[in-house]
Amino acid sequence: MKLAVFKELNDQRVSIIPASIPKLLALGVEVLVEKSAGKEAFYDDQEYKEVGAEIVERSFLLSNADVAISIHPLAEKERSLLSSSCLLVAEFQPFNQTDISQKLKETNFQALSLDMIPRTTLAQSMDVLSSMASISGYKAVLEAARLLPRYFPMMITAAGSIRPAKVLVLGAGVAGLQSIATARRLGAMVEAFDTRSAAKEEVKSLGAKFIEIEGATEDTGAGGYAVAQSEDFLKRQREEVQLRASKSDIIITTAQVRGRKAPLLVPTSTVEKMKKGSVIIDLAASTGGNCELTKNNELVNHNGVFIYGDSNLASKMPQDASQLYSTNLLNFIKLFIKEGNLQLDLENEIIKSALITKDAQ
Amino acid sequence: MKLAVFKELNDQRVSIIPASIPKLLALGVEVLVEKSAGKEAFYDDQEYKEVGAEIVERSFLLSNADVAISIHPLAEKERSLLSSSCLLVAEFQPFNQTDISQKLKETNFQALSLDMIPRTTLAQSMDVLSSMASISGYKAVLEAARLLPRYFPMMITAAGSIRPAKVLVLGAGVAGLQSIATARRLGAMVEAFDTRSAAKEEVKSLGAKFIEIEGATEDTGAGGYAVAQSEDFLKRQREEVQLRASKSDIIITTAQVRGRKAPLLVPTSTVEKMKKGSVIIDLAASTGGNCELTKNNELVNHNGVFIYGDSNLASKMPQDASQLYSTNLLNFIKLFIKEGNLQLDLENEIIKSALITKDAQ
Amino acid sequence: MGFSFIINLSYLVGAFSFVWGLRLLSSPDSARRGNIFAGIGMGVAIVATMIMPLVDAANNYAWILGGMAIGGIIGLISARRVQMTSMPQMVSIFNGLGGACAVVLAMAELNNYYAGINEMSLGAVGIALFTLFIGGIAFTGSLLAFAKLEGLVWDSTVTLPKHNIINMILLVVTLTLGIYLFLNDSLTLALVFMALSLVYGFSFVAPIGGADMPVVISLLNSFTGLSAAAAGLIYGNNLMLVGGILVGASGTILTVLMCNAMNRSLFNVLIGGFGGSAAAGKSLDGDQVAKSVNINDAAIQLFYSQSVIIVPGYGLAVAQAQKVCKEVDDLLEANGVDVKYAIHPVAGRMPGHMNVLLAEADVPYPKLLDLEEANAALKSTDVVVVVGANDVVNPSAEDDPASPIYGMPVLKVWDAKTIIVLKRSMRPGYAGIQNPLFFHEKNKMLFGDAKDSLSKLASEIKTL
Amino acid sequence: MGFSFIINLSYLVGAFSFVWGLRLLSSPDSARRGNIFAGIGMGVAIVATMIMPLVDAANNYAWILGGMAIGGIIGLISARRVQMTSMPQMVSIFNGLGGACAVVLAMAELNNYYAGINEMSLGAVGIALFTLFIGGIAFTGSLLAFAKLEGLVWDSTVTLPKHNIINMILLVVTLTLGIYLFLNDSLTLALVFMALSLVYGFSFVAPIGGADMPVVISLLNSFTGLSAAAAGLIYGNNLMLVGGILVGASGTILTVLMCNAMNRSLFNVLIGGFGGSAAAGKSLDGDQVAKSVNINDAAIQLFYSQSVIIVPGYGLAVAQAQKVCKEVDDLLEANGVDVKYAIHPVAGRMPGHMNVLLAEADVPYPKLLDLEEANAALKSTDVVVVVGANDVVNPSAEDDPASPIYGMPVLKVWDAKTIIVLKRSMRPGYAGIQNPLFFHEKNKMLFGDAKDSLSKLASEIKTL
Amino acid sequence: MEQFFEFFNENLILIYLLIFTIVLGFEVISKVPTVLHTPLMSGANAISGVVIIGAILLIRQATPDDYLTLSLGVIAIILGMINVVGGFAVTDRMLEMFKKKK
Amino acid sequence: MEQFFEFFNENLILIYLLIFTIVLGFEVISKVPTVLHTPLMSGANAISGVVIIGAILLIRQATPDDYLTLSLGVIAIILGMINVVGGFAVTDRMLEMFKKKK
Ligand SMILES: NC(=O)c1ccc[n+]([C@@H]2O[C@H](COP(=O)([O-])OP(=O)(O)OC[C@H]3O[C@@H](n4cnc5c(N)ncnc54)[C@H](OP(=O)(O)O)[C@@H]3O)[C@@H](O)[C@H]2O)c1
Ligand SMILES: NC(=O)c1ccc[n+]([C@@H]2O[C@H](COP(=O)([O-])OP(=O)(O)OC[C@H]3O[C@@H](n4cnc5c(N)ncnc54)[C@H](OP(=O)(O)O)[C@@H]3O)[C@@H](O)[C@H]2O)c1
Ligand SMILES: NC(=O)c1ccc[n+]([C@@H]2O[C@H](COP(=O)([O-])OP(=O)(O)OC[C@H]3O[C@@H](n4cnc5c(N)ncnc54)[C@H](O)[C@@H]3O)[C@@H](O)[C@H]2O)c1
Ligand SMILES: NC(=O)c1ccc[n+]([C@@H]2O[C@H](COP(=O)([O-])OP(=O)(O)OC[C@H]3O[C@@H](n4cnc5c(N)ncnc54)[C@H](O)[C@@H]3O)[C@@H](O)[C@H]2O)c1
Repeated sequence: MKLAVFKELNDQRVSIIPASIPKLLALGVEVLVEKSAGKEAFYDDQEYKEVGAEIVERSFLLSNADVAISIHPLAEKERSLLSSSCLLVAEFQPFNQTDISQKLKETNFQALSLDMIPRTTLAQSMDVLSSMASISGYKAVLEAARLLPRYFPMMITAAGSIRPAKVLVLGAGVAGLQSIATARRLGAMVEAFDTRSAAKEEVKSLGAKFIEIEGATEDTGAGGYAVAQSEDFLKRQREEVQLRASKSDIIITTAQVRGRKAPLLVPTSTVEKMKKGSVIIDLAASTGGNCELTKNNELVNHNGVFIYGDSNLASKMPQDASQLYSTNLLNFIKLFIKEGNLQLDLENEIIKSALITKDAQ
Repeated sequence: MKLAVFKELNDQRVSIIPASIPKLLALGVEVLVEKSAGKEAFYDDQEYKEVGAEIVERSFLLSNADVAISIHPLAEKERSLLSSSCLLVAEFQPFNQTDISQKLKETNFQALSLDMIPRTTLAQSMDVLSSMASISGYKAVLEAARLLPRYFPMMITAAGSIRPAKVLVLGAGVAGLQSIATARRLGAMVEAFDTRSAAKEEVKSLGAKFIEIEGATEDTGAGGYAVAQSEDFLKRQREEVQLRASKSDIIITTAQVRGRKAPLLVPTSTVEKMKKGSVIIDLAASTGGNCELTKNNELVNHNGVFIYGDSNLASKMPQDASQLYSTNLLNFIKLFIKEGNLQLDLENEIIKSALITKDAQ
Repeated sequence: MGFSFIINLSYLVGAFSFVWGLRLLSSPDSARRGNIFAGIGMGVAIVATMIMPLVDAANNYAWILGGMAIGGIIGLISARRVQMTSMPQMVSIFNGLGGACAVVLAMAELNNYYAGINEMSLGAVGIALFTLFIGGIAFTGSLLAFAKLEGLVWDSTVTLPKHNIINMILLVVTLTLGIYLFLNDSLTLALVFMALSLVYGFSFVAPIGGADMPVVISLLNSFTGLSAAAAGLIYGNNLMLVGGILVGASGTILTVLMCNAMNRSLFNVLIGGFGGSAAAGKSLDGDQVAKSVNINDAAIQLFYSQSVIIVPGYGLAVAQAQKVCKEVDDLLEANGVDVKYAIHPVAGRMPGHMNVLLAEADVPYPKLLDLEEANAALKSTDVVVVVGANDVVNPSAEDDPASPIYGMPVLKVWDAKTIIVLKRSMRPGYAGIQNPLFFHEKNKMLFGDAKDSLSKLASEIKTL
Repeated sequence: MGFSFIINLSYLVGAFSFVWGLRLLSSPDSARRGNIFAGIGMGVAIVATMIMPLVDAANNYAWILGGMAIGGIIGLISARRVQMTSMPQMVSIFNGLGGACAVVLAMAELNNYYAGINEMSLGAVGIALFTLFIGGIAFTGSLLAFAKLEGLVWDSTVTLPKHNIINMILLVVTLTLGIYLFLNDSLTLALVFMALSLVYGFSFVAPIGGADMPVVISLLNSFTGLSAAAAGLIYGNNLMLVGGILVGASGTILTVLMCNAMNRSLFNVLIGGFGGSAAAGKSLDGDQVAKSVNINDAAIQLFYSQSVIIVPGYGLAVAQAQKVCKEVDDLLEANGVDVKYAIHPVAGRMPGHMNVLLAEADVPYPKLLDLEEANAALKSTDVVVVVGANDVVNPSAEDDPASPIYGMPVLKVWDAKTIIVLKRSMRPGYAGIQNPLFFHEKNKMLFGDAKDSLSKLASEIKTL
Repeated sequence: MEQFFEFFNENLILIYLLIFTIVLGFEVISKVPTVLHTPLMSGANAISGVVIIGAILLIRQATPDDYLTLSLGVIAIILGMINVVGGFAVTDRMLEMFKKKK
Repeated sequence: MEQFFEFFNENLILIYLLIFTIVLGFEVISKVPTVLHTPLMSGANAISGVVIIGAILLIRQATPDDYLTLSLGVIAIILGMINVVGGFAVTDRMLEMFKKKK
């Protein structure tokens, strides 16, 4: 059986790094890796070869893959070149690309969507969303620190005193928490907000301040994910955010609701209340952004306030990001490849969730 | 008397910020500020006006200034437009621009060079080198963290363990020390080296490891500055650095020797021993760089190792940098402007050092 | 003159050795010396008693030496054989025998007096009766305490309804009889009085909860001391008097201290009833019981171990206990204990959560073990301290295919010699599942907020 | 019978109150109660002595009451008037008077004996001579200790060459005379013996350094106790005996403890000589002297103040003492002390150096005062603790135009009520200039590595 | 009452001694760390075995044919000896744990 | 020697008492925090003023015309009283510092 690792076209990461290859080979498969797949993540073709992978051209991959692995799904055109028995593994984002599973089923593909792996304790070692969100959170702070024309930490110096930067984190999921931790490390004062009630304790467990806003809706059946909030609540939240924003130097927003547009938390009016030189990093950019002015993958300067939207910051730290991704994938692959054969156990909770081309659906 | 604040041409900072204007006016001078001088540092003309400064065109400034204040010296061409009684205040860097004082004296200018203010306790509140070096050191780490395709802190996660980044700081002056502090904050393991014996204690006082290399030359008469080292010592140092570099993810070099080319600490051979994706930030770039491959203000990628040389990183954090600069300048100006008049007290240790157009010289 | 000087001096030495021995016993460094010291003093005193000149004494050395040999051997063997965990029981039974000894003595003296063999002043009779009473309580009370600790009796079966009132009545009856006996001679009644005292001792301990037994033993110990002192008065023996009083006083204060350490009052303990439940733990499936450990036992276990592994979890973060945790670590390291941290990859609520915390507390990186390193190291670890972790140390992941986390690699803390889990309750963690670890035989729970527990541990360790 | 019971009981109460009072005195919370307790016991005992039935006694109550009134008033007034800082002197002189009292008593008894008024057994004579000797040493020794502490004498002027040898000879002569007197009666020689004892007391204290005086006073105090006990033997008075012995024992152990706290041995202190220099400080310009403070005084000053400002400097960084510093801060805050940090802009070796350190120790930002805030706050601050800072608290910057840092704004720590400077030596800081602050009257130096000193302070504060 | 006063006055020093012993008993124990509670209890228990001295005296003073007294005495001796020997031995075992490392 | 033995045997309980008092003196002080050293010294000093009892007894037993003894006695009383009253008063002042806040 041939496992095909594709080079990402618009991403510096690679889905499988050389260190994982021997463990894949041990599963009884062959591993084909596209030429310079890992180059931008600082993994040379040479390294892949040394551990037993075969380096091939993309066309060869397409015509020979039994399992096609990538981070971003292959384009429809390329997909058509694959044998239809090929198993596709990628982040298909069926919640945002609502027609994807339909399309895949039409062409008889079986596809495992990495972003559909449940957020349970057991699945955590395969949970690419967590590892990538963690990097995004970390990177978001670094990006903010780079853009901010000011210091993060407090400094009492002979040339005057610098007060510590204030950071406001909206949405304290994995990315938000990592942002909190990183910003605190750099010496900033951090406040955070989230609608999930568990988030309060989590925020405090990192030593940051939690902003209380009464009346959030919660659905414990949502598998840990947040649900959409009432318009009234969102309004009150925006008011509270505006108040805090005017005192903040940095806002990092990560609020997302599965299958919906990201909630609007920072409208233009709020941005205009902020100090010149302030920075907003919007990690929810790809689903519309938490800030009204966010443009995905663009740096916007609105009256001296920088707004940077990027949902894929992890790709800016490709070496570690690929390493984590690769480990997650390896753990996942072990679930359905056994002794060189594909064994999609539909009883398995994780497979069941990730398989977006089940008949039932 | 008219104090003229020029807009910097290749720098985002501004030498005087609005907050300092009232205190200058209190000295009995008029303050003329060039149009949009503070724009890039997030200080609007409007703010200057509100506190009593006059916003004027550059040409007006040139023809009316009694004291011309800038960070980088005015070009020779512009200088010729000034009245020769005008006092020039800027960083003239007479140690690097060895002919500058001669030239100035020829045209009968009096000039105070900010970088010649002695590094004494008393003068520290005017010491722009310190405040700017501090920012550079901080920024260097952020820059490195941005370029590094890896995490700084250690992370034990479900997708594998990430070991902490190793940072090597060469030259533990003000910038080096701030780099150490910032890198440690972000969770890196830091080692540092310097030739001054006092540096050992200083490095340890920040909780980092000091690398011992025997036989450094020191001159206590050098006013705290380091002196050039023997070729033998530099060789041993390079060997030691090479050893450490191969294990480091980041090297930050700040080693400078006054009036000389920066010592070469990281030759190409060392860079080639480093891991792919590693980063070198060279703050000594403007005096030739501590790394052989450094190109000033350029990002060089040598076999997957990034080398970024920038001696003026402070300008990348223009708001705080300008604030500190402005306070330093204000403290300095108070020394020689009293009740609206210029009083260059040549007995004063600080003035004496800064005045690079004394007859004696 | 000279010989009786030597005897007197020996007694003085004995008395001093008791005082000094107790003094040394109250500090961990010198405790062992103190015990030996007091033991030697006792030996000197016994020898002196054997050889001291007595007018008209038949001596009967054979009887004495025979008895001593038998008692000595029994004492030594049982002390050697007893399991470390059964020490309190052993102390209890020894103490009971001491009380019994006093009872026998008093009874013998009274018998001789009633039989007209000896003369006794009224005071001496009163004192003998007191000895009988208090020694009797110490005797049977200690035996019952022993039985309770050995698990030979259930708390409930030895408690009568309205037990406290019955006790009260029994006490009044016994004391009244005692007063009567003080004024009237009667061997039969004296025997009844003895019997009543013995019954009262039994009945006194009956309602007190099993977990409170150490306190009771300490109290009974001070009773034995008092009975020895009273016997000393009968025999006009200074050493018995001083030694007995000393034990009586220190036993009393020790009892109070032990109650304080449990945050209870002595009264509260003696009235009993709810005492039994204090350390009974909460049950899983209605029958399993989690054992809990108190701070000082935990401290001593940590302090005297060779290697400790700390397993931090989300609870450490919630309690913000990272710095106190490091303090405990430092204290242990200062005593030569090897302390490491086992970081489970999913501990906490975000990747690297534990790393962030421990970095904040300045725990050096080399002290952190990842899952594999930790599982290797755990096998040779003396004590594992699980600080607010739960899912990541759940053995179901290993051995319960029905568990939702079956198959997840976890930290095998049960490979270590002992486990101490710090958490506030028996509530589950993130995954919402029960954790059989808490009922593991090697495990003890230290309930309470982690920061609180750790700082108490730290101050306790400092006293060692 | 009943009346003498009451007297005996009063004495018993007195003795018990002494023991219990001393016990209470050894814990800060109860110390004051302990003192009052002992005082009441003393009162009871004095009253009992006044009214106890004495056969054939003339009583002479007028004399007694007169003397008591005079002594009481003098004692009370001087105790009221004395400055807080002169307490040790006062204790010393009181102690000397107690010794003198014993001397007078012994002399009176001996005189009566030699004059044939009283009878005395040989033992009693010996005891009287012992009282004379030891009371005499306590008397003159305490007076000299007082004079030294008051600065009335210089150490050097009261030391003869080879002083220790002279002392030895004096001691031998005095003791020989004492033995002679024990065997032969002679009032004249007894007076000479007394005189020699007085001289010896003086000479004994002479070579001991001024800073060691507290230890010496404690030792002399136990001498007074012994002399009181000896007098008790003469009068067959249990209370004097017990009280005296108690003071003798506790005074001795206290002396040893005080030596330990100074890291010296008692022998070392008594041999003197170099003792004087231990805390004498180093001089500037050859005549100024920096006072040093010991850990416990510093701890008590901090603990019982309302507001404390900590001034960190480069030394804090070098010692890596930031966490211990925070610990001291926490301990003080827990006791209601308001603790702030004054950050001088150039403290340390890089801009923001102190901020980095304090952030590492998790000191919240609002606790940090910058130069201006700090200088405003210092005026109403009880204690400033300067931790390894030097140049930034140098008053020359304010008032010495010749100083190279003249004109630099500094932290005006001298505006606070008291200053404690923690550093290792008198060495200058970065600027290389002397710091007159160290010789400021409000300032005391706490020498040693900052981390070390702070952790000692922390443990000391915990005992309070 | 008179009897009591007499007893008191006559045994004054003994009473001092008893009171001081009680205080000493309190004092010695009052600052003991909780970890030592059990060993201390055990040690004190061993000391309370001092009652064996009474048993020795009882036998020594008994007439050799007073078998009742002798048997009672021997029982007392056995009981007391178990208390003494066992008590000290068991305390020692407990305290072995406290051996300082290295 | 015989004399000594006799004294010892006769005053046995007194000797117990003295030794226990000494131990008690040690024990009570041995765990005192250093901050209390000076007040404790001062308190102990006040107690040592118990010698005044001797002075009272001296005067009470003197014949009213024995002016030498009486004067000596009065001096002793004055000295002792200063020690007692001053001692307790000064200790109390020192200990005022220890008043707990709030
Ligand atoms: N690492 C990640 O990225 C991540 C993200 C999301 C979820 N998770 C999940 O979180 C779990 C992590 O496991 P874990 O063992 O660290 O935590 P856990 O299983 O959630 O258990 C934490 C325990 O800490 C105790 N606790 C809470 N506050 C405490 C306090 N103040 N003092 C003492 N104890 C306290 C709680 O018990 P009491 O209430 O009885 O005190 C709780 O049982 C895993 O299930 C993992 O899948 C991880
Ligand atoms: N902030 C900056 O950017 C910067 C940069 C360069 C220079 N400086 C200069 O550095 C000085 C800073 O003033 P400062 O008051 O912070 O420091 P300082 O004047 O240099 O004094 C530090 C003091 O700390 C003491 N010390 C050193 N190690 C110690 C230890 N382990 N424990 C206790 N004490 C210790 C030293 O005395 P002992 O040796 O007696 O212990 C020393 O006197 C100024 O003169 C400033 O101009 C500042
Ligand atoms: N079991 C595991 O091991 C594991 C691992 C990782 C994450 N998780 C859980 O998965 C869940 C989702 O985490 P994620 O980081 O992917 O979340 P996400 O990216 O879907 O959303 C980010 C955060 O935004 C918040 N949010 C949504 N609407 C908001 C609003 N209007 N205002 C403010 N905040 C809002 C969400 O609550 C969430 O915390 C969390 O509960 C997390 O604990 C579990
Ligand atoms: N008095 C004050 O308040 C004050 C303020 C700021 C700085 N200073 C002092 O000024 C001096 C210069 O500081 P700076 O930051 O401007 O220095 P710099 O920028 O001139 O040099 C940077 C560092 O490089 C080091 N260096 C030189 N050659 C080297 C080599 N071959 N290898 C390794 N390191 C080498 C130097 O020792 C120095 O520490 C320091 O002594 C500093 O303490 C004093």
